[in-house]
Amino acid sequence: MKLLTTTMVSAAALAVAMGAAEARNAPGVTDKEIKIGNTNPYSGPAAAYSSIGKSIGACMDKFNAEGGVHGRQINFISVDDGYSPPRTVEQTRKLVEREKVAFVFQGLGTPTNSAVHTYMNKKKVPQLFVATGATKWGDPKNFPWTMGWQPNYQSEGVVYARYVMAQNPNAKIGILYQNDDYGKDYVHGMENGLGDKAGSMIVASESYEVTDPTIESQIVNIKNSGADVFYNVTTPKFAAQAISKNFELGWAPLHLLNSVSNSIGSVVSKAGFEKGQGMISAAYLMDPTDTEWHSHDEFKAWNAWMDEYYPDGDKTDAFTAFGWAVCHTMIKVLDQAGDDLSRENIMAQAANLKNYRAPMLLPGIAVNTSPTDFYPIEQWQLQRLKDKSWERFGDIIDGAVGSGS
Amino acid sequence: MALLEIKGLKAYYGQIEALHGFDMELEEGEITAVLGANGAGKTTTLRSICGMVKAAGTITVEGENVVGMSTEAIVARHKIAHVPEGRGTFVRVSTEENLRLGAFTRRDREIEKDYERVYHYFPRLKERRNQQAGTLSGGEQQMLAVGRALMLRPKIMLLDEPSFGLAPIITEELFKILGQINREEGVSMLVVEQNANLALDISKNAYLLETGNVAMTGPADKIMDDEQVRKSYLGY
Amino acid sequence: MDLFIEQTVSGLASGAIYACLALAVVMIYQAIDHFNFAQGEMAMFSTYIAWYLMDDAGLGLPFWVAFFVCIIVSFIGGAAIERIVFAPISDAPVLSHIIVFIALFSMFNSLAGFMFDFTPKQFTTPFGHEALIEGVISWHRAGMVGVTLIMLLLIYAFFRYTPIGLAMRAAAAAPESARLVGIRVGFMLALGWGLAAAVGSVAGMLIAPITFLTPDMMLGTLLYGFAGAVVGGLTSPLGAVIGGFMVGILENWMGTFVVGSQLKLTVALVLIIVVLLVKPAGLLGRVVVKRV
Amino acid sequence: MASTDMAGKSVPAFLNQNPKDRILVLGVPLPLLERVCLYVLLAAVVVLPMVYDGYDIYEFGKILMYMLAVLGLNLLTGFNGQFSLGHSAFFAVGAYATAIMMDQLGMPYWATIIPAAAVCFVAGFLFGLPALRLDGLFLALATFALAIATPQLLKYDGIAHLTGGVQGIVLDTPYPPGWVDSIVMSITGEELSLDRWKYMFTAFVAVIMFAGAWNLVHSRTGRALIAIRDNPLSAKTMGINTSMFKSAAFGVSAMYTGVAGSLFAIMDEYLAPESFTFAEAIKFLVGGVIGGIASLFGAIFGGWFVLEIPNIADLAASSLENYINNPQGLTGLIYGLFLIFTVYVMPMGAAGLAQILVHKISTRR
Repeated sequence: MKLLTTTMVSAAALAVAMGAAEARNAPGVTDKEIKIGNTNPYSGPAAAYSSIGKSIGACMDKFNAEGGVHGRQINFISVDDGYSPPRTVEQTRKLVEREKVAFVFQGLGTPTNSAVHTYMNKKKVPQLFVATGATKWGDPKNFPWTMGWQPNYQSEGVVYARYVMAQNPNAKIGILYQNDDYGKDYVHGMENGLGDKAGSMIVASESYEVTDPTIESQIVNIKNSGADVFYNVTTPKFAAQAISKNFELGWAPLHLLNSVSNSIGSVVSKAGFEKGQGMISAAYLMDPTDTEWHSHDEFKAWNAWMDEYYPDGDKTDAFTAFGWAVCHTMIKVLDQAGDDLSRENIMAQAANLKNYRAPMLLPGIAVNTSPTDFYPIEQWQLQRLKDKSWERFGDIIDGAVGSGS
Repeated sequence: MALLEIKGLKAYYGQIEALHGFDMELEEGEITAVLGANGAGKTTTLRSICGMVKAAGTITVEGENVVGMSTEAIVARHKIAHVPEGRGTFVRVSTEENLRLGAFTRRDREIEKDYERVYHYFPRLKERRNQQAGTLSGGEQQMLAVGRALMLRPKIMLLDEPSFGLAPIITEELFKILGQINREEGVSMLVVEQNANLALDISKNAYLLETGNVAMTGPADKIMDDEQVRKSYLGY
Repeated sequence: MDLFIEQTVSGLASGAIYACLALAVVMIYQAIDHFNFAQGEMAMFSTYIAWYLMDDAGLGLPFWVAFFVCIIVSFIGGAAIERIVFAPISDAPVLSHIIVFIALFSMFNSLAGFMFDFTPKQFTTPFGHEALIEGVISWHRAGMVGVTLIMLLLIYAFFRYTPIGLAMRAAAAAPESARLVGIRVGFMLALGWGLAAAVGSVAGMLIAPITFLTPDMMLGTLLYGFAGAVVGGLTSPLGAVIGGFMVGILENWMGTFVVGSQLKLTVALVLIIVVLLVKPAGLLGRVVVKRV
Repeated sequence: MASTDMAGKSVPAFLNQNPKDRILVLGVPLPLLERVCLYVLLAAVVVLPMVYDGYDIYEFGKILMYMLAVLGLNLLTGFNGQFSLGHSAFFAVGAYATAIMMDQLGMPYWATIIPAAAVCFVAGFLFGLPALRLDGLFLALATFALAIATPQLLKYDGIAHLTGGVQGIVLDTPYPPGWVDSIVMSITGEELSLDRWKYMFTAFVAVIMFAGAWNLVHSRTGRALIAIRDNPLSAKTMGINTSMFKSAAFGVSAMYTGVAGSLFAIMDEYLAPESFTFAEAIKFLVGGVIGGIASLFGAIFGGWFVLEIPNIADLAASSLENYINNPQGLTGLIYGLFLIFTVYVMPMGAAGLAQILVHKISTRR
C-alpha cells in the first residue's frame, strides 16, 4: 500500500496545526444538538453486529433523557451499509455531506472503514472509535482523523503467544483462522509474539471462508499436524463448531479461543460447557452472561439500561455490553470537549483520555490515549473456562504492541 | 344424438379468432377425418375439444357441454384421448411408464392387463418396454402415443397428424392398425391429416376446413370423389 | 490414524450434509424441471420454524413433534409458494423463473434475520453428539446418514413405484402432454414444491445441529448440494446422495492435498462446470435423448 | 404449436422485437424519439457537473457506473438470450485489473481502462467458451457458483501479492490532468473539484461505452448475433461458428461490466474482496430486470435503481422504525418484492413499460 502522497501528509500536518487556532464548532453542532453519524450492517452477512449500532442508539437515548451533554442532545444517525464497502462510502458521504454530521463514530468493519479511511482524513472529519480491531486505525501520523477503540487483534495474538511461550516453549501450535483481515491480524499477532520461534512452533495454519458450511476438514488437518495448542481465530458460529468438533474427535489440546467468540451466552454455552473446559481466552470487557459479574454495580447499571432502553435486545449478546462501553467513551470525549465542539477539538479530546474507566471494562482496565497513541484500550486479562464461567488469572497484561507495527 | 356434437365453435388465441363458428359431429364407433391446409384450424379444433384453447359455442360429449371445463376433467370424465401433434412423448421415462401415464385417470385393477392389449397392436413396443422413450424412433413414438391413448380405454380418440414425419410404409401400417382398433375396440376417432388419402380411406365421414370454417362436409367417399378436393388436397 | 483416511472420514461426514441437500435439489428438479436457487434459504427458514417450535422462548414442543410439525408446515408453505408465486407465471420464460427464485432467496434470507436475529442458534439433535465409534462418527451423524437414507428410499420409491410420482415427473417435463392424459399439472407442481420444501426442511434440521443455525448457513452449503446433485445426476435420488458424499470427500482431498483450504468453494465451482460439460447426466442420471 | 418438452427454451418472446419497427409516436418515428431521448440524456450528463458537486455528483457518477455494469448483463441477455448470476465476478476482474495496474505497474488511472476492458473481454470469452454450451438453467447454475466462489478467489494467498489479499488495495487519488484543470480554471475561474472530475471521467467512459453498445446493437453484426440467438440451428447450417460468436458476446458483456468495475475502483479509490459478493451479483440482476433485461435504455434506469434502492429501503425502514425493530433488516425483502412485482407487472422492465405506454398513446391518436 502506498497511498501516502506527500501532499496528504503535509495537509494533515497543516490541519493539526490549524486545529488549535480555530475554535469553530463542527457542522451538525448547534446549541441544542450534536449530530453523530454511524454505519452498521443492519442487513447482509455481518448483520449479527447490528446489535452494536442498536445498543449505542439506546445508550444515547438514555443520555438524552438525562439531559444530554452540556445541554446538547445527541442526534445519533445510524445507517445500514450491509457490510459492503462501496455502500459504506455512499452512506458515509451522505452522512458527512448531506446530513452534515459533526463526525462519524463506531463505523463497523475493517473493509468498510478502509473504504472511507482516505476520504475521512482528506475531509478532516473525525472517524472515531471504529468498531474493528485492525492495527491500522492507530496511525496518528498518517491518519490523524481516525481512531480505533477496542484492543487490536494483533495485540491479543501477542498475549496468547507469550502465554504459550511461558507454558511450553516447545509447543506445537495449530491455527484455524477466518480468511479475512481479522483472521490474518490474529495470526500476525501470534507470529510476532513468538518471534524467531514462529516458524518452528506453528505447525499448521488452516483458513476457512465465512460461506463454508463447516470447518471440520481443517480441524482434522490441524489435529493431524501433531499440534498440542489449538489457536481458534473464528467468529461465533465457527467457534462453536470447532469446540464441538474437537470434542467429537476426542482431541484435547490447549485451546486458545479468541475474544471475538468468548461469550458464554452466545458461544460456549451453545457448544456445551463440558466440551470447552480448560479453554483459555483473553478479555477486556465483562461478559454479561458470566454470573460472576451479576452483583457488580456496573453490570447492574447495564442491566437496568437494557431493561428500560433496549428491551428487544438480547442480554446474552456481548455486543450490547460493547456498545454500552464505547458509547460511554464517546460521551466522555464530548463532555471533555465542553463547548468547543470543533472537529479539531473533538479529535484532540479523543486523543486526551487519561485512565478513563468505561463501564463494563474488566476491573483494572482503562482507556488511555495521547496525540501519539491512538489505541484507546491496550490491556487484556487471561481467563480459563471452569464449569460455567470464565475464571480470570494472572495480571492485567499490557499488550501495547500494535503501535509499533 | 351423436357422441360428439360441436355447434357454433369459435376459438381464440389471445384477441385473435381462429375458428369462426362451425358445426361438426362424430358418431359413436365411427372414424371422421378432418382435412385442410396448414392454418385452416384443424389442430385448433382438436385442442378446443379437450379444453386447451379458449373456445365459445358448445361442444357436447355424451350430452354434456365441455366448453369451459379443464383438460384434465374432460379427459377423465369423458374418456377422450388426444394424440397430439408431435406425439407428446414423455421422453425421460420408459416406454411402459408412458403407457402407465396414459392410464393415469383410471382407478380400476385392469391396467396391467391393458399393457398386453397395447402390445398386441404394437408388438415393437413390447420389445422396447423398458427403454427410455426419448430414444425410440419416430414411428415407435407415434405408436407409443396411440398406445398411450388406448390405455385410457377411450371412447373418443383425437389424432393430430399421426403420419407426420413418418416413412410411407410405417404410415400405412399405422393407419391399418388405427382401423383395426376402431373395429375391435369400438373407439370413435377424429383424425386430422395432411395425407387425405389415407385418412379418407379409413373414415366414414369427413370435414374440409378452410381458414377457420367448414368448407365442405359429407361421407368420406363422396369427399374423395370431389374434384375440388382432389385437386387441392389429394394431388391427383 | 492416517491423514488420508481421517480426511476421507471427515469428508463422508460433511458429505452427509451435502447429500441431504442434494436430495432436496433432485426432488425439486424432478418435480418442476428447475433448480430452486432459493432452496437453501427455504430450508434454513424451515429450520428456524422448527427451532421456534422447540425453543423455550417459542412453543417448547418436544423434538419429534416439532420435527413433524415443521415438515408439514414446510410442505404447506412450499405448495403455497407454487400456487401464489409461480402459478401465475407458469407460461413465462425460464428467465422470469430464475428471477423469482433469486427474489425468494433474498426475501427468505432477509426475513429469517429480521424475525430470528443473526446470533447463531443451537439446534438440538435427538441422537446426541456422543461418539458412536470413537474418533470416527458421532450418534448425530449416524442418525443423519440414517435419516438421509430413509428419505432416499422414500423418494426413490415415490418416483419409481407410485403413479403419482410418475405423473409428477411427467408433469414437470412435458406439462401439455401430461394434461392430455388427465394429470392436473398445477396440482402436481404444488405437490412437488411441497415435497421439496419438506425434504429441504428435514435437510435443514439435520444440518443445523452441526453447523449451528444462522440465516447464512445455507449459502455455501447449497453450492455443495448443487455440486452433489450435478455429480450424481439430477434425475437420480440415489445419484444425488452418492454425489453428495463424493463432493464431501473430494472437497477434503483437494483442500488437504492439492489446492489448500483457501480454494474449497472453487473446487465446487469447477466440479459443477466440468461435470455439466463432460457428463451432463451425472453418474446415475439419465441423459435426455430426443429424436425427432 | 408443438410445445411439449420445451422446458429448456429460454429466449423470452419480448426479445424478438425488431429494433427497426417504425412505430409512429405523435407523428414521430420511434427510432427518432429514441434518438431525441438519447440527446436529452447526453445533455443532462454534460450539464450535471456544472450544477452539482460533492456527494450529489458522486452519486450521479455511481449511477453511470452501475448503468455500465447493468448494460453488460443486458447485452448478454439481448444477444445470447441467457443471463448470468455471476457478473459480480467480471465486475471484480475489471476493478482488480485497474487496481493492479495502478498499484503494481504505476500506471495512471486513465490508462488502465482499455487494458482492463481487454482483460475482462478475455476473461468473459474464456468463461463463455465452456459455459455457453450449457443451456439457460445450467448457465445460471454455473454463474451462481462463480459468484459465490469469487470473493474466495480474490483472497487467495497465491495471488495476494497482486490483489492485496484480504486487505484489498488502496489506490492513488485520480487527480485531473493539469490541462483539464487549467481549461476549467480559465472558463469558470475556480478549481475543478475532485468529485466533479471523477464524474466527468466516469461520464466520458460511460458515454463512449454506451454509444458503442448502441451502434453494436443496431449494426449488422448485432443483428447477426440476434439472429444466432433466435435461430441457432439455421445459423449453424449456414456455417457460422455459433459458439465462437456467443462466447464473443459473453466477452463483450463481461467487458462492459468489467469497465464498470474499473471505474468503481477509480471512483472509490479502494477495493476489497467484500465488495464483490453474491449480493453484488443480485444487485446487477435487480437493476437489469427492473430496467428491462434486454434494453439499452433499461440499463440507465437499472443503474439508477441499483444505487437508489438501498436508499429507498432506508427510507422505508426509518418510517417503520417506530413500529418494528431493525427495519433495515428487511432490505432483502424489499429487493425480492420489487423483483417479483417486476416479473408480474412489467416483465419487460421499465423500458418495456415505457415502450408500451408510448405505443398506447400513439395508437390512441
